[in-house]
Amino acid sequence: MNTVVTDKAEMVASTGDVVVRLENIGLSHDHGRTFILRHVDLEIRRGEFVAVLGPSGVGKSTLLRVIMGLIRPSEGTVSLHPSPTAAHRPAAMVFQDAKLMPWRSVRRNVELGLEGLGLTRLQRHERAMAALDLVGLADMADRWPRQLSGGQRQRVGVARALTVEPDLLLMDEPFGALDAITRGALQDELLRIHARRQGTVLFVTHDLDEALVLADRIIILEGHPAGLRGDFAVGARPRDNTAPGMRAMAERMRRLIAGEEDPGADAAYWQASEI
Amino acid sequence: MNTVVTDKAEMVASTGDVVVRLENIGLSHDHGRTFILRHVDLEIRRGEFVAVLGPSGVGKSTLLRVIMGLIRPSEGTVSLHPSPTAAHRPAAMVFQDAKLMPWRSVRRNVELGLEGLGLTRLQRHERAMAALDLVGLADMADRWPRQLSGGQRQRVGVARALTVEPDLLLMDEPFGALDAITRGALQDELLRIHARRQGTVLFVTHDLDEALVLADRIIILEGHPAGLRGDFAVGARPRDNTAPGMRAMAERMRRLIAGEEDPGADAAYWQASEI
Amino acid sequence: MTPIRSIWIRPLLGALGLIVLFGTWETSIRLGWVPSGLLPAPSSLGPAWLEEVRSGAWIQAIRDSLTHYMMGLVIGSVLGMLTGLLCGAVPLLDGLLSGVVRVLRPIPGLAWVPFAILWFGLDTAGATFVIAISVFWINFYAAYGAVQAIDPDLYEVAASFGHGGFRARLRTVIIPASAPGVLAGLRTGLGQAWMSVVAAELFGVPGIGARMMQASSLLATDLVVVYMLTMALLYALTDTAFMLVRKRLLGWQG
Amino acid sequence: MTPIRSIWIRPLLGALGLIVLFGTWETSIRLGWVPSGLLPAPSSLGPAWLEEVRSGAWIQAIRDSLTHYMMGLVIGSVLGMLTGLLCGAVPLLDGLLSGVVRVLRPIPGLAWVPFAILWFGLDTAGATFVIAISVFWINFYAAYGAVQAIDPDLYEVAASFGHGGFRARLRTVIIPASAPGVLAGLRTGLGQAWMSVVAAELFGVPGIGARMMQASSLLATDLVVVYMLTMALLYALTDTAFMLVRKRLLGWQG
Amino acid sequence: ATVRVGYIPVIGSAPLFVMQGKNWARDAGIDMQLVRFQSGPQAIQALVSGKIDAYVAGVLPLLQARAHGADVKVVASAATEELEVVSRGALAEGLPEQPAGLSADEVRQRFADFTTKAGHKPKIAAQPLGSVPDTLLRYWFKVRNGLDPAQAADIVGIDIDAAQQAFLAGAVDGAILREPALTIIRHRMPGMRVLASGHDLMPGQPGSVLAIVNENAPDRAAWKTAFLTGFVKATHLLATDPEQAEPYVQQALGGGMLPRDIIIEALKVSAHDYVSDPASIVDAVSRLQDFEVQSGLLRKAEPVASLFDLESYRQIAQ
Ligand SMILES: Nc1ncnc2c1ncn2[C@@H]1O[C@H](COP(=O)(O)OP(=O)(O)OP(=O)(O)O)[C@@H](O)[C@H]1O
Ligand SMILES: Nc1ncnc2c1ncn2[C@@H]1O[C@H](COP(=O)(O)OP(=O)(O)OP(=O)(O)O)[C@@H](O)[C@H]1O
Ligand SMILES: O=C([O-])O
Ligand SMILES: [Mg+2]
Ligand SMILES: [Mg+2]
Repeated sequence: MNTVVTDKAEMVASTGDVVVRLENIGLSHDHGRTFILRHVDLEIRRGEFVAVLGPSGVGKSTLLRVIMGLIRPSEGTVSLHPSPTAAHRPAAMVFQDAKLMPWRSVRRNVELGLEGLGLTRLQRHERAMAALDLVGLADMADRWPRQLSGGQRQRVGVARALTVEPDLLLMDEPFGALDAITRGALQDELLRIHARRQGTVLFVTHDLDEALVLADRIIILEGHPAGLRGDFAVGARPRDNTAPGMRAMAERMRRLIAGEEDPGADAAYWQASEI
Repeated sequence: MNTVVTDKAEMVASTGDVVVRLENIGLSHDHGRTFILRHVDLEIRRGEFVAVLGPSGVGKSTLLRVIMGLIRPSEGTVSLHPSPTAAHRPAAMVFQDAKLMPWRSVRRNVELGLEGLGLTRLQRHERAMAALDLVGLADMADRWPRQLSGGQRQRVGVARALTVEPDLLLMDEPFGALDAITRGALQDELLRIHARRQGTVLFVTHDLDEALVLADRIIILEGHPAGLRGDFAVGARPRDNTAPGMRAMAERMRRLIAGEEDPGADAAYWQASEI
Repeated sequence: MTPIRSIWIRPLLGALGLIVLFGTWETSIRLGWVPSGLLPAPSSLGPAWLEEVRSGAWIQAIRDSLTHYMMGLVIGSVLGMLTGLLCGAVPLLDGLLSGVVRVLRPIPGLAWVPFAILWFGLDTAGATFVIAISVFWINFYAAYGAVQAIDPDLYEVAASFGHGGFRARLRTVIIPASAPGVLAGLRTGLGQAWMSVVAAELFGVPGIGARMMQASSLLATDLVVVYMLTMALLYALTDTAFMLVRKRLLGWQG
Repeated sequence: MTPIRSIWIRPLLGALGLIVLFGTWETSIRLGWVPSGLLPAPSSLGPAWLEEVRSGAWIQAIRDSLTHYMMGLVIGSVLGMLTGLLCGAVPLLDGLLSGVVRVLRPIPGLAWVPFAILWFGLDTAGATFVIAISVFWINFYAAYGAVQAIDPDLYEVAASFGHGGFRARLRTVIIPASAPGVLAGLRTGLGQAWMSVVAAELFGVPGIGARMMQASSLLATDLVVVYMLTMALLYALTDTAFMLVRKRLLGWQG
Repeated sequence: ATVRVGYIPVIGSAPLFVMQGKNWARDAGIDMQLVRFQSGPQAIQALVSGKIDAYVAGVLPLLQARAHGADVKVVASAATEELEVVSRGALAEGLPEQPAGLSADEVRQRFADFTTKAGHKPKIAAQPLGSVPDTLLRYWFKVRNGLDPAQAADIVGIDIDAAQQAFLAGAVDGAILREPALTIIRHRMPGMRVLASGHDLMPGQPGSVLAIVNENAPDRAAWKTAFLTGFVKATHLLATDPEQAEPYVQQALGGGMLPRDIIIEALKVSAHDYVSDPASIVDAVSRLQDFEVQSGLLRKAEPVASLFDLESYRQIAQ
């Protein structure tokens, strides 16, 4: 059953160290009667920008929470090897519904991850404000979370994760509630930061185009219980999402997400293999 | 200052009765010191499918809540004239973050709007299940909201609104957390229902493409305080979003949302006027 | 917040804690660390209890106390809950009663004892009155607070689906959303009412409190403790029964 | 839930409610609907109060009661809050104490009076003990419940940002998230402590309760009511002071 | 020396107030701290745990304290024949205004009639079990009138203040009370009638006493004699010159709520009851101890003499 459609023809960052390794992960909420995730094996290497795609309710958020260590898998092992550096967190997460602490102002929400890093109050303040500036909310720093719009809350969640400069950044539909322009600007920022810091990003999205713009590698979750159904390397930048190769790959992904049979790859571009 | 870029060249449903009329609406959270919305005038006619676009935090959700009568505007008047029919609600709303009642099962959340319509328990049950089926969640009818994924909760919110068959349907980024396929299916359903019932829909989205697929008319909110900056009629179906006319219109909208000057319309397709 | 998974560990730990408590207590009396007049040894409680049961006094005291308890509890809880819900939900009523509540609420149930004696006499009615009063305010505030704390978004949802009127809002939002708070108040009242039972019975109404006072005036500390534990037991029974009901009502909290 | 906007309407309504209450009360006594022995007329309260103030007894009673009140309150609240937070946050401790709590919690503060007399004598220490015990449990349960009710998602957020350890979780999640509940408990305790003050003082420890009992032994109902209202006043003062502090701490709730 | 004295709010404790008011205690180098209890039995709870050094209240609770191993000795009597049984309403019906000693038959008849008419037993307020009022009331029923106390009446053991309130408020049909409650009631309730005077209850009825805890402990020597001397002197003043004592008694008992003439009247009524010599009550205490043993309140009768220190009084009386 563990057919994973893979395409490693143009695998980009596969030479780095392994940052995340999942082995035979299974997750159940009811003591093993039904499983959300099952038999998930995954290796992510330093510097990779991986997008996670899959239908609604398949288990994408669950997968991220397992990697972050927030829920213990019912089966299998998770190993994380982020590189330690001063004044940053090894890993950080952007939650699907922001999850701000209602008793902290916007700025102090962003400062959350900076506390305990040995920074002075002023340094924390400056880094938080810089991150808020990045997401366009510097002038809302003193508001309470309840005074923000949905998209604004989501951006605060992004700023909170970016400001700790994590080696491993997990993002759960971080731009889902943003208009195209704000989203485009944040996508650009994210790519810029990733290029500069060479960190590792795992990015859940429901938007195939977004995945194709951002990611070096796209993995697809599908099924009940969900497993890895596809693992694609996306070509080097600059990319043309309208190029026929890209469109064909996108079409294959769409079908995998929909739970249809893989149509097979145009041999010139990729190969599907069983693992 | 109230420059609204309008294009009524191909206005479709402008002959119907007025269902929503906003006159000079202003809204402030701090007793008039700053305004979120100001000088908003808007008329929506029966049968129109209107999309609302605008940058994050501009006031789209606020506008919907004003129309639904959930917050009283600080200035101006709102008048609603939905047509009354038996066993349905005149108006219903899909909230940006679902807002399910945590103490009701998924099915009973959907039944919320059906209560008080004089239906039997069985009828309510059947209509709720039909709506859940529509959004692909029939098998989750007995779960509690906390047991759903983000996208599943959002779909329950959609089912809850659809099942009351409102004359005026207000939707606040209803498909924001859904993958392309689920979203596509729901968009098709929505259009089918709209075509059949000829109700009125006001649909907030941050996705220009989605607006172009669904709406007959697109309005754009922008600025601080936000006002109506654009009001476009979209061509009749079938549409080709890649046609140069459509692309040009989309580009004008994008610029309006970004707060840039309107580049002016290609005279063959539209005209901009001051009102 | 890893909950202790096994359903066995918690009861075992609880028993261990109790054993430590009673063990230290017994030891410190046996070794004379605590003068025996100040505290009865746990081992003396059993015989004292048996004798009390044999004489019939134990059962009689329980029966008497339960009567006041139940009556005071029901009257106070129902009235308190209703008033609290209404004040929470109807700003006009809330405004009108705000002054009266401010004046009456802080007067502790016990302070009503002189009037309880005056108005109802030294019997069940007087005890019921004192108990009902203190239970009333607990339920009033729990219900009031729960209604005030309801997420305003829920009213928006209800209004959007045709439940904007007062009664509809009551049914679809106020009652279910305030249920956890209201039930927490009820539960507090279950405990508080025992306090008032003792208070009311100190003034001669027969029951556990009166019996306890009798024992203490004869320096029978073992009997005092027997009745303290009797109250703990009765409370545990009512509380357990209550929690079963609560679990059914609030299953959605998971 | 339209709040009454004008900042004037509510106080006015409140005053109106009070006027109606006192008016009906005075009228029913004047017209003889209520036998005057059962209830003093509101108009007789002023003179009774003045006389009591002149004799110095009023101030003295307040001073005595406030001493017990403050000491019992502080000791009981601090201990209760800490124990509650710790039990809520540390499953092992929770398990160990669960049995002990089940046994001790239901024993009402008043039932400890015999031991309070035995262990501390009928003076400030005994009164403080009785007050502290009942305040303890209120704060314990409020803190415990507040910690248990914390949205587990918040622990996930904290853990994701490097605050997974116990102390970090305490600082970034447990304390701020439980603050509303803990403060609600403190506030309940503020009221409950007055109840216990009366209880302790009914046994003769000097203070408002003792004075009230003296008055009631002479059927001086006007003085009894004066002291009831005195308690209401003192409570209102402490409560208002508390709410000011609370508002600063919980500004984010808006 | 600091002396903590437990007392109950009745006229029998008045010597303490005089000692304090006249500064006799202070002048003798005694820092006297008065602790008020609402009945004798409450005071012995503090007594057994050493929270008080001296005790002025009914003598009988000391039997309980002694049975629980407390070392306590009665050094002086304060008042005798202080308790009376009073009635109101139906229970008082037809009685003359002036107390006329009722025969045992009359008492039995009265209680039986009440129960038949009202459908329940009369309710009589006393203090808790083991107190002087409770024991004397039962003694009166049983020994004087041949009635089973539990059958004849519903006896409620409550605080002194509460008993007075309950009687005034009509929450009970009768009560066994001491001064100043009796005078207060006489003034406020013309309908109240005496069922049994102090003498009727038991001639030479023992009441409040002064007792010292751990009398022979070394630190007691510093104040015992001086204290006793002051106490006896105060008792004498109360018996001979009530007017002079009134302000101190008013301060302590009335809390300023009682008119001066009520206090003076109460003191005058009690004047002949003030008897200091502890020897005068030994026999009566012995009889009541036997009664308590019979009723099951005490496990066994111990020699009463060992509860008394008659010598100290004898020395200062000389
Ligand atoms: N209670 C409040 N007090 C002050 N400002 C508020 C409050 N609620 C919302 N706002 C502000 O009102 C503005 C409009 O909010 P609204 O939720 O309508 O935005 P939106 O257009 O729906 O945004 P999004 O696309 O991000 O959902 C935002 O800038 C927000 O910060
Ligand atoms: N507490 C729970 N008990 C039972 N099932 C749960 C629970 N929480 C989540 N689930 C189920 O687990 C599955 C995966 O949920 P998850 O949130 O990971 O989905 P997702 O892929 O992130 O979906 P979405 O795109 O809608 O956010 C869903 O079907 C959901 O219903
Ligand atoms: O004086 C007594 O109350 O015994
Ligand atoms: Mg998700
Ligand atoms: Mg919005």
